[in-house]
Amino acid sequence: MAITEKTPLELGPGDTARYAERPLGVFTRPQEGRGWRDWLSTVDHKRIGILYGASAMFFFLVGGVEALLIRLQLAAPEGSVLGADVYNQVYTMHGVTMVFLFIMPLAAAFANYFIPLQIGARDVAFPRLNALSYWIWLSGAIFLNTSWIVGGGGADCGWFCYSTNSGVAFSPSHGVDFYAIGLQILGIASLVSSVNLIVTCLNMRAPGMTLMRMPVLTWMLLITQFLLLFALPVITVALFLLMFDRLFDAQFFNPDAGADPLLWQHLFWIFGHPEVYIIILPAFGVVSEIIPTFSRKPLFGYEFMVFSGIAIGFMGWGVWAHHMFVSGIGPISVAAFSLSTMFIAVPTGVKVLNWLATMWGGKLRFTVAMKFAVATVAMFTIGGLSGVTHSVAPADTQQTDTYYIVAHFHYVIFGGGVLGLFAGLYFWWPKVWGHFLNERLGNWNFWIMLVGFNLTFGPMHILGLQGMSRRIDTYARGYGFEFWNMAATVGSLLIAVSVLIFMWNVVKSKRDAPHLPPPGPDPWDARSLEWSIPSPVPTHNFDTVPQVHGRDEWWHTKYAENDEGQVVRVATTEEAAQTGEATGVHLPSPSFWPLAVAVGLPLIGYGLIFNLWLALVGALLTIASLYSWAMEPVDDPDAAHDHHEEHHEDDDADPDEESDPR
Amino acid sequence: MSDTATSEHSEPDTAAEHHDTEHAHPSDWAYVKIAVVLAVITALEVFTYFESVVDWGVALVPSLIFMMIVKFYLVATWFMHLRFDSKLFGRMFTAGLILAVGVYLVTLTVFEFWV
Amino acid sequence: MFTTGFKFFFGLFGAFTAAALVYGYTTGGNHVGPISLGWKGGVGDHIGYGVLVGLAFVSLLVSLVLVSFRDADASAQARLQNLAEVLTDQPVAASFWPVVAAFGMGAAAVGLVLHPMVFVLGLALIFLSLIEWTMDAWSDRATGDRAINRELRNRIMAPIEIPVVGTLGVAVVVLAASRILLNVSKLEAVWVAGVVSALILGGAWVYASRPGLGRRLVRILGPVAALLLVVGGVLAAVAGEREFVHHEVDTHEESGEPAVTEEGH
Amino acid sequence: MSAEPLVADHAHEVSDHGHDPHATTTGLSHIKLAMWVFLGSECLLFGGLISTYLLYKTRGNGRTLPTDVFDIPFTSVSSFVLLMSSLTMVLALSAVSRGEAEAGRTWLLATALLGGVFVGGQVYEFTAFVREGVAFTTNPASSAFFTLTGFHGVHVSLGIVMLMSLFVASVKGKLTQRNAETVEIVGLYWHFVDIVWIFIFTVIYLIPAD
Repeated sequence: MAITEKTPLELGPGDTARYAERPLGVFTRPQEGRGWRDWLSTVDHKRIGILYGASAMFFFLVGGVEALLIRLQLAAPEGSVLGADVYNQVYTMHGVTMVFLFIMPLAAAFANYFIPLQIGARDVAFPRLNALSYWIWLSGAIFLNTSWIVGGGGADCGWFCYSTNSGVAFSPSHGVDFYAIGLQILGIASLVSSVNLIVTCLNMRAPGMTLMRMPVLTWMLLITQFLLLFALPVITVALFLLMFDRLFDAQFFNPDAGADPLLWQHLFWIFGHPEVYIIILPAFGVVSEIIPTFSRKPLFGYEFMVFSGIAIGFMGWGVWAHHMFVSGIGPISVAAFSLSTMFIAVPTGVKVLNWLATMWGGKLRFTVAMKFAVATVAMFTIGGLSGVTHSVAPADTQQTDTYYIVAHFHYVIFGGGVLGLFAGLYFWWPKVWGHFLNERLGNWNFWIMLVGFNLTFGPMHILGLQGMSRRIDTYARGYGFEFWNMAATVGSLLIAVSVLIFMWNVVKSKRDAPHLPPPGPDPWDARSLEWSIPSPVPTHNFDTVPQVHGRDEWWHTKYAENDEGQVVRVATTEEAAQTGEATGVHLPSPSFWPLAVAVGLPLIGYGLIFNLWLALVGALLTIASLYSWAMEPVDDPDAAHDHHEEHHEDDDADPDEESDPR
Repeated sequence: MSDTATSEHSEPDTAAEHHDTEHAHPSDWAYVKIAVVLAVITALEVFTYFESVVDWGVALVPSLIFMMIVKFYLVATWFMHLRFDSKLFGRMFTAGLILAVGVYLVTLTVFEFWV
Repeated sequence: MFTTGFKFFFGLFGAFTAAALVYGYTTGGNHVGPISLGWKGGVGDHIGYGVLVGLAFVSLLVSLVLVSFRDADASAQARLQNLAEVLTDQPVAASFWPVVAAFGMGAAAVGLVLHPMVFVLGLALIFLSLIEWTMDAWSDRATGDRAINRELRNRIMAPIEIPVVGTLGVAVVVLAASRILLNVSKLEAVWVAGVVSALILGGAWVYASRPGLGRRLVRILGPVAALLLVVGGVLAAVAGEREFVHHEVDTHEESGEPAVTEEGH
Repeated sequence: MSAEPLVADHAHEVSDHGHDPHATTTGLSHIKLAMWVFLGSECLLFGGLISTYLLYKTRGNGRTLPTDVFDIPFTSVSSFVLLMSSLTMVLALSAVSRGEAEAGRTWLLATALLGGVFVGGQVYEFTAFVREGVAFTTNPASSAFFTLTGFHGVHVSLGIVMLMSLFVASVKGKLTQRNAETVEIVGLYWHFVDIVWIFIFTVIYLIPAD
C-alpha cells in the first residue's frame, strides 16, 4: 500500500543539521553500507540472490547428511544405524529439505540475480517484497528444521505425506504439524517471489527487450514462476486441511467418518507434478545459456525452446494422477493420465534435440560449466526415458513404490536439476564474485560427482526391478539386494566427496583470486546482457539502461557479419562493456521491515502447535511490521542518492562484508 | 532515449492495448445500474429456492449456473474494470480461473462426483 | 549506542543467566533441563531457578528497551539537540492516559466482585494505558520540538494502533450484530440484517451526494447509531440466544462409504 | 545520465528524475499487475476449498449435514449485502479518483460496515449451525463447509481492516487523488472476495444437494 508519509520525519523549520542523528533508535531506517546490518536490510536483488544461494547450499549439506544416513542404514542387510522410526523421519526430511530448502531456493537465487540483469533492469519490481520472500523462506526453513528439537522429531510420513499416515494416529509427534505449517510458510515465500518476478519480467524489460528476445534462462524462470503461482495455492489448501485435521480435529482425512484419503493425494499431486517442472525448468534455462556460449553458436530453435517450455508448463497440469495409478482411480482416469503423460515427453524431447543441435558443428569448449551442462542433458535424458516407462500404467503398477521410482526421480532431479544448477554456479561465478572457480578442482568435482551419482542411483533401477520397495528401513539377507545397495552407498559417499571438493574450490578460488588476473566483464565470450557490465556487478547494475535490438544483444554488440557473410569481431569487450562508474543512480532504500514480518510467521506457527497466545504475538508482530512497511516510503528521502560511491569507507571489518561482491 | 524507446515498446501482446485505458471509466450512475442488474439477478436466484412458486425442473441447475456466471462477469468487467483496463490483467486472472476450473473439474470427475 | 544503562542491564542478564544455569545444575538438574528452560526435564530447585531466569529475562528486556530507544543517554540527547546540556524542563503534552489507567483499575476492582469479563476489561485498559503512556512519556522528551515528537510517536505506534483499532472496530460490529441476530427469531434476523444494511447504504448515499445537508445530522446520528449497536449487542448478549432445534442423528445413510475409489464400475 | 525510474514499488512515485510516462514496459502499474497475478493464484486456492466441500457435502458420518441446516433466506440477505458493498467500494474509488475525499471516505466506511454486517451474519450463521448440531468436527461435510466459508470470512475481515486503514488515512488527510490506486488495489481484492461469494452462494447454498 502506498499511503506514505510525505516525509517520514519532518525537520524543524530551517535548521536541518540539528537532527543529523535520528532519535528513533532501532526504528531509524537503515542506510546502505553498514556491514552485517546491510545484509539484513538489503533490498538489492543481487544480494538477495546471494543470500538465497548461500542458504540453499547450507541446506544442501543438511539434506546431504540425511541422504548419507539413509545410505549408511541401507548399506548392508539388517542395518542398524538408524532405528525404523528415525529412518522414517530422516528420509522424509531428506526429501523435504532437498526439494523445498535446496533446489527451489537455489533456483530462486538464479532467478533473483539474473532475471533483472538479463532483461536490463536495475532491480526487481518490488525490491522490499523480494527481501520479504527471502526472509520468509529462511524463517520457514528454520521453523521446519526446529521440529527435530522441539517437535519430537522430523515429519515421518514421506515427503508427500500421504493421508492417513499423516494423521495423529500414525504420526503422533509434532513432526507432521511442523511439516504442514512449515511448508505453508515456505509457500508464502515462493508465492510472493513469483508475483514479484512475473511483474518484473513483464514490466521491467529494457527498451526493445520484447518477450521473444528474452534469454532462455529468463524465459524458463518466468514459466517456473507461473507454475509456482498456480501450484502453491493447491498445496496450501491440502496443508490447511491437514493442519485442521491434526490440530483442530477436523474430519478431512478420517476414513472412519467417511472422508476420502485420496483427496490428499489429488491435491498434493496437482501441486506436486508442476513442482517437478518447477525444479527442472530453471536447470533447463541454465543449460540453454551455457551450451550456446561454449558452442559459439546461437541456441538452435529459440522459439521451439521457449514454446516447448511453455508447453511443459501447461501440460504439467494434466498429468498429476500418474503418481496415483495404483491408488484405484479407475481405468478411464488411468488411461487418460497415461496418455497425457506420454505426450508431455514430446516438448521435453524437443529441448534435448535442440541442445544437441546447438552443439552440432559448434566450436566446443569443454569448461567445467559446459561439462556439467552436457552431463545434465545426458542424465536428464536417462531419467526422462525411465519416466516414460512409468507412463505405461501396467508397467508402472510393477514399479510403484520400488527403488525404480527412486532411481527415476533422482536422475531427473539430481541428474537434471542439481547438475544443471552446478553448471550455472561454475558459469556465473565470475560474474557474481569477480573471480573464477578453479577449473582443475572443478574437473575433479565434476567427474567424481558424475561417477558417484551414477553409482548411487543407477543400481537403484536394478534394485527396484528386483522388488526392493522404497522407504523400508532395512531388508533381509538373501534377496540379492546386498551388492547393489553397497554400491549405491559407495556412490553416495563419492557424491559427498565431490561436494566437499566444491566447497574447497569455493574457498581456494577466493584465496587465489588476488594473484590471478580478474575475469573482466565477459570471461566466456557470452551472449546475454549480464556480461556487458563489470564483474562483480555494481550495485546499480547498468550505467545506462541498454537499448535492445535483437536476441543475444550482447553478442551482436561484439560480433557482426562482414561482406562475405562471415562473423567477425567488431568490438572488444573493453570497448563494448559498461564501466560501472555511473553516479547519481536512484536506488530503493533498504528496510528492516521484511525481516520483521518474516520473524512473526514462525511464531504464529509455534503458536498454532503449542499455545495460541504465542500465535497472537506473532500475528501482532507481522501485522505491525506490515503497516510500518506500508507507511515507510519506498525511497528514503533522507538517504544520499549515490550511495554506492562511498560504500567502502565505513567497513565494519565484518566477515560478510569481505565477501561482498561489490 | 525515451523517445526512441517508446516505439520499441510496442509488442503485440501488451502495449497496443493500454492506449484506450484510464479515460473511459464509467460514471457512478453506470455502476448503480450494474448493481441494480446484479440485485435483480440475485433476487431471481433466491426466487428459485421457493420451489412452491415455480417448478424449475431440470432447468434449475443450468439456470442457476448461468445466472452465477453473468453476475461473476458483471462484477469482474465493470466493478473490477477489466472492461476498461489492459487485457493483460484479464489474462492473468482468467489463466488462474480456467486452470482452477479445469483442474478441479477433472479431480471431481476422477472421484466420479457427477455419477 | 550502548549506553551505561544498557551495559548494566545486559551484564545483569548475563550474570543471572549464568547463575540460573549453575543453580539449575547444582541442585540436581539433568543435562538438558537448565539450558532448555526446564523443557523435558528437571532443573533441580524449580523456584530458585525460575526466579533467576525471570530476573534474567527482565534484565534482558530492560536492556533491549534501553538500547532501542537510546533513553537515559544524556550526551546523545544533548548532541541531538545541539545543546551544551540536556533540556530538563520541557513541558509535557496533555495526556488522558492517567484517566484511562485509573478507570481500568476501578473496573478491575469492580470486576473482581461483579464479573470476570469486567475484570479482564480493566486489565486490558491498564495494559493499554501502560504502553501508550510509556510511549507518550518517551516521545515527549525525544527532541525539543513538539511536532517532531508527535511525528516520532506516530511513526512507531501508528503501525500497531491502526490495525488493532481497525480489528477492534470490526470485532465490535461483528460481535454486536451477531448477538442481536442470535437473540431475535429466525425470520426477524433476516429483516434485521436487511434493514441495517439498507440504512447503511441509504445513509452513505445521502451523505455522499449531499455532504453539506447531512453533515451536522451525521455528526449526531453516527455516534447514536454506533451506541445503539453496542448497547443492542450487549443487551442481546445478556438476554441470550433464542431456542435452537438441535437436529438429532438423521437419516443420511450413505455417508460412511468411501464412495469413489473402487475399480471397474 | 539516464536515471530512468525503473526501480519503484509504484512507478509514479519515484519520478525525481524521470518524466517518462512509459516507466514500465507495458505501461501498466506494477502493483496493479501484481494484484491481478495474485488474484489468479487465489482462484486455485478457493477452487480447492470449494471442490473439497463439493466432494464431501453428502458425507455426514450419520450425523447432521450442513445442507440440513442452511438458512437460505438469511444467506440471501448476506449475499445482497456483500454485493451492495461492491457497489459502495467502486463508488469510493470513483470519488477518491475524482478528488472528492469526503465522499470517498463515506463510501469506504459504508463498505466496511456492510462487510461487518456480512461477517456478523456469518458468525450468527455459524453459531446457529453449531446449536443445531453441525459443528466443525461433526463430519467431513461440516469440516469442509466451515473451512470454506470461514476462509472466505477471514478474507472479508482482512478486507475490512484494510478498508478501515484507508478510512483512517483519509481522515488524516493522507488519502488523496494521488493515492487513488491504493483504493483501487483494495477494491480489486474486495470485488474478488465478492466474486468468490457469488460462486459459493450458488454452488454451495442454492444448488440442491441431491
